[in-house]
Amino acid sequence: MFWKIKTLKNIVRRSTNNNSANNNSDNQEKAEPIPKSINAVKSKLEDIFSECGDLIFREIVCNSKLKLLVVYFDGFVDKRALNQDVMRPILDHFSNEKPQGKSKRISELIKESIVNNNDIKETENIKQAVDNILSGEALLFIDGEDKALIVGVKAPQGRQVEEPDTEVSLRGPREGFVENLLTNITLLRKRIKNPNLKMEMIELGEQTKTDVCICYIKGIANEQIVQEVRDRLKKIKIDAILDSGYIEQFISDSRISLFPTVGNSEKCDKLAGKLLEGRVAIFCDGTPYVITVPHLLIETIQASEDYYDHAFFTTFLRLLRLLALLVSNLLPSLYVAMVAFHPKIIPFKLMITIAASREGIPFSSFTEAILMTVTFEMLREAGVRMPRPIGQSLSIVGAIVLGEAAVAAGIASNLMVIIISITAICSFVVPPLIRATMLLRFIFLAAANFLGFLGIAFLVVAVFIHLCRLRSFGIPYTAPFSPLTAPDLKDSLVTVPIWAMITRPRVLRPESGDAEAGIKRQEVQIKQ
Amino acid sequence: MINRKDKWFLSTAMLAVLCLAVLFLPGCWNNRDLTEINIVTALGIERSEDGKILVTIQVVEPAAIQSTASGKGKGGGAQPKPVFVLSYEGETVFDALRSMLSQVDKRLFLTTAQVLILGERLSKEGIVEVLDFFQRDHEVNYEMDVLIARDVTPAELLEIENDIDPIPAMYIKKTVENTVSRAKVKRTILIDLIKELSKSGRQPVLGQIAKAGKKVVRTEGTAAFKNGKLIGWLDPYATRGFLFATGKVKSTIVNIPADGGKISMEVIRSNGNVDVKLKNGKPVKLIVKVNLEANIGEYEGERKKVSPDYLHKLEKIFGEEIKKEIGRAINLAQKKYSSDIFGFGEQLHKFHPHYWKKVENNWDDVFSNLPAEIIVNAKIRRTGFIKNPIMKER
Amino acid sequence: MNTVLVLIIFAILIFHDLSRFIKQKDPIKVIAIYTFIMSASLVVSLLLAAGRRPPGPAEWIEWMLKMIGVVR
Amino acid sequence: MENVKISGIQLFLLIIGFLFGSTSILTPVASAKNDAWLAVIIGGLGGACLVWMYVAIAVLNPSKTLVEILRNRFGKYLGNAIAILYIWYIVHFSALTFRNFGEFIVTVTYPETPMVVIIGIFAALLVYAVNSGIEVVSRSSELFVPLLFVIIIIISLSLITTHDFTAFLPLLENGIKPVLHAAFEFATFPLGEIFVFLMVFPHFNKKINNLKKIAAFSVIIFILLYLWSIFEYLFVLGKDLLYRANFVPHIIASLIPNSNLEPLIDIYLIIGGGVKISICIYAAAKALSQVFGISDYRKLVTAVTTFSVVLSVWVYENLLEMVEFAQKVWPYYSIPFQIVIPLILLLSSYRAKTD
Repeated sequence: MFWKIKTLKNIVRRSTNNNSANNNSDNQEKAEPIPKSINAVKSKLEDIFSECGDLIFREIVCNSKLKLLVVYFDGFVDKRALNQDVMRPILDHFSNEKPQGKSKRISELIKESIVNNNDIKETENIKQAVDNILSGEALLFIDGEDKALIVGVKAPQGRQVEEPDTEVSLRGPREGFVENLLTNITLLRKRIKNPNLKMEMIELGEQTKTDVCICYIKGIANEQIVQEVRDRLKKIKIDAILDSGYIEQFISDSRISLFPTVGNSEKCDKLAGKLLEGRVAIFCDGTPYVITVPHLLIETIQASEDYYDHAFFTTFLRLLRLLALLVSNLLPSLYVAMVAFHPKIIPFKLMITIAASREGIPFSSFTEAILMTVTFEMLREAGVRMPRPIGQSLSIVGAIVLGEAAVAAGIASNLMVIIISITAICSFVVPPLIRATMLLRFIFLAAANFLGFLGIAFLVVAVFIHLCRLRSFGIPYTAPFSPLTAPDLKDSLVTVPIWAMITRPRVLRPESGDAEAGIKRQEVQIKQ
Repeated sequence: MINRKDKWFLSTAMLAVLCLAVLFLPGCWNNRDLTEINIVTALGIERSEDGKILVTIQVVEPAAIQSTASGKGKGGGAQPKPVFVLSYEGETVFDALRSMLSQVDKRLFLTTAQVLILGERLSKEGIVEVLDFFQRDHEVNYEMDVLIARDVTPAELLEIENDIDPIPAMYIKKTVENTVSRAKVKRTILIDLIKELSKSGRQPVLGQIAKAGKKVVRTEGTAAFKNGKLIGWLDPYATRGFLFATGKVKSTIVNIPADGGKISMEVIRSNGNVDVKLKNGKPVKLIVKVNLEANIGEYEGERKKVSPDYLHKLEKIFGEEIKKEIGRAINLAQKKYSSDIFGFGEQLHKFHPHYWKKVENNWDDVFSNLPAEIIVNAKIRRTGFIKNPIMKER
Repeated sequence: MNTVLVLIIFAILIFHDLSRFIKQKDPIKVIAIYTFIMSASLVVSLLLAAGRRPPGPAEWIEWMLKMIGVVR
Repeated sequence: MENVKISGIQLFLLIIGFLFGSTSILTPVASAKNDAWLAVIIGGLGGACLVWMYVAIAVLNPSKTLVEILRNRFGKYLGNAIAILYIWYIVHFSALTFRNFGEFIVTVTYPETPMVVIIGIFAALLVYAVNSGIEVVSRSSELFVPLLFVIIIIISLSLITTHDFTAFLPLLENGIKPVLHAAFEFATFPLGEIFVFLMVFPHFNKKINNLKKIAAFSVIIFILLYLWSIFEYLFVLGKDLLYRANFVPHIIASLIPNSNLEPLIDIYLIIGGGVKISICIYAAAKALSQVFGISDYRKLVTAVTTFSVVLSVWVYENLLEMVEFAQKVWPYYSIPFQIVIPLILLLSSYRAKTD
């Protein structure tokens, strides 16, 4: 991943250098006011957007006196809206009547009384005009005036709101975010109807000018965290923000850690929940993945459904997820440690089974485990990358390779196949940690091959020390377990019903300064 | 920024190198695959005539076990044998075990050993010395069963193969384990033996194993020790008496003569303890107290209606019968072997340490000459599905 | 062989730490104390690796306590 | 860096982990045979007095470390000299703990692995922990030490069927002398070693008076748990094996019926040992940096740990020397550090306070 980004960045950077001459001339022009003559405007724009075949200039002559120039990117604007709500009223108005008294300027006239569209603004300089053209508005230049009208007729872009593929839920809303920032914000506003839901817009990326939005609920979110988010975002200097993943890597606390200290989600209800707990969200235009910070370890085993379901099931499921997490990390290495170092621990009957199944296999159990795990990871990666229709045949091949053939050929033992399968199943249970688990599994295997259980134990301790070292935006990553925050244990491994979760997470407010301000989530019901 | 990125790169590279180094670290210490060990299931130790230690091992062949377990009768070819047995003579146990590697292919793995069979000659000369290895080694299972081979060498016993269980050691272990329902052999695991050997005022007792035919063994009766040396045998009934007295009976069948026939009583619960009665600071009596509950398991007597009074009468006879067995055991221990296998001395040691100090050295003589009082309190609780045997309707 | 291993490990440790000290411009006493402790360890471990074990602190202490007469 | 704080529960778990550090491998009171439990009670009372003394010193000198207190009371030069002796003592006993741990692992599961390798890897791990700061150490202990309780309870419950509840009789068979000796041993190892916490107490975040409660609570819990363990050892192993065995807790773990879980259970010994050694290394490095006026103790952690590892290999030639030393010499060697100097500190701080 790291190398990929780097090369991408280099490419972007190189293209920047090529265009730098152009850009510089751009920069000088931007501050300029709009020339009065539309011909001048047109030639200037043609200069800026040279070789941009998708830019449309349309000149309209209503009567001898009034000339208009409409500029927009083809396909970017909703042509029907442009024609019906903007062009037709203007044409109707000016072709039928003579211009009224000169007291009002034409642009004001058009803006205030002719055009049907609500989203209409004025601008006086070329820079703003160019920016708006680029972001998909239609620009209306009027001959003889040094102002241009920006008409918001952006065509709805991208997908419809649909259920996200990555976070499927049985219970609960199915709306997922889309690539469009405004749609996403709307989806969120629909859920939290509160003026305290703040959206701070900033622009990131020198080339891409991506809209990024910091979102939080004032009074619930910790001000310090919000400020920290602002500071960290401001420090980002990069050519392109193509996905929220770019931002994630820039703002995360530890750059070496395998564990995510920044969360992301595609689901509206999940995001709303996080915001209401006091977290800060970062929307990024062009991606359905919304970042949430701070992100703690416990969040990786929380799912949005947990809060919609009975607390007993939730508790059970959370414990199950924890178990799956442990198994997917440790099972192959524990097996290797047992077979290679501590046959003592294996029950006698099982030992005979294992020994029998391993008879005649040329590899050590460690090599066997590595081979099988790598094969499995390749299968998984292939499954993600390749075109969907081939998936069927891949899964068949995979099953044969991983299953019977390897055993029949005497390359892997039966038991190893079972172990790798269990590990694979478990690794899918906790999606946010799939990547960390994938690498850790190999490291654990190496440790097991080196020192058996002791090696594994050392590594487990090391991982936990690492986790204790980690912080996400100043919040200890392993909270609420360490440091122990008793009130927050209600929503950890063991959960209580939603009516008993009286307080918002306390860990998100580490300093006592504003401790009581946003803690209470609901009134305690004393009387029935 | 540059500095941080460099550090990032450096640490990643170091981690990668470290992982690779560990991955390819050849021949790690203590790393032996399961296919590189011989799984020992049983150990036999005997002293040869010239005073050396003869160690016999029984090793399983996992593949053969699997094929006998799953695909019996698959193909007519010669089935591989599930176990092999090997003996080796050495100066000490450890020496013999290590030297044995000149005859077997893989390292011997002892944790899986289920039984340790001690030979008769060895036991007579003392078992304390050979047990040292088993306490010291880190791979020995402290929970394996220890038995004494009677009239047969351990090697002969370990070579027995039959169809009951493909692994003879498991077969032996199971027969010993089911003493919980017959109480005719004492089950001793290694840790208990070690503890008993070091206790003052108690002599160890081990279960005995004998050959009962070409393909079967019999684990019945026990062997009594004195100061770490085999001193004699207890027959199955004396063994049961001993087990009753020490409270180790879980369940057993006791036959009592009644009404011109026999009644088999199924003991379902029993506890017993031993004590020494002191008078004026001197022991005057050994006391054995046993409480037990039983059901009528089988009635082969003259047909009779079973009434509560009759049960009470039976209880008495039943108690007498058990008293007889216990008396037999105590008599053997006192008169014949002069060895305090019941742990009367231990009781003295624990509760009257001052007196114990005085008699510690000649306790065996004191013990042999004390009268014993046996109190059995037997209760018969239930009669099974039916009350009376078949009687002609009148 | 052992000696070489000891030297390699110490070289890595000392190089890692000293480069850090120099980069952070630590006062000379840090380097002095560090060097003192590390060289003491190095000398002892080289002697140990070579198989010539100097009398250890346990012996000194026992000897001292015997001198005072606390331990028999 | 200096304003890191430790909460009450973290301190409690640190103390418990520290105390179980070596006692989960060795049994200091084993020499009293079947009166070991009595030795635990007597030694526990004595040790509790020692701990009370250290806590009282900490309360009288709030937010001062041992080195600062020593310098306050004895003047700059003498104070520093004594502090250096203390550093030696702390490094020495962290080396002993390393050695205990290494000997244990090599004896019970890895007879072919060189002990230095195991100690070295363990040391690297602890350097990582201590370099992350005392806060990370205490937070990790918050995750791991509760496992100690769980494992102790699991072991004792699974052995309930093999108990012989009269094994602690007869009382005082060999007179009171060996019991007192063992009790003294127990008071100085591990209870007296709590003085190391004088370097940690200043980080405690609550009011200084709570320190007393937490220290008392953790020492009482430890003594009760250890008493429980000792009774369990006696009931399961008997006095003879308790006396003869090198690593009693390991044998106990291997006796769990129908399973051989001891390699897994031994792992929990890392927890206690890890807490203990990391506290020692932290204390030594911190004290060293304070004596020489170095701002950041982290710069000296590698050096101190390396020395401690080398010392651990150097200090004994064989296992029996280790056991002998821990039983015979250690208690007397500890007297000046654990009793005499703290007593002087306590009295002089008290006088300074009342004046």
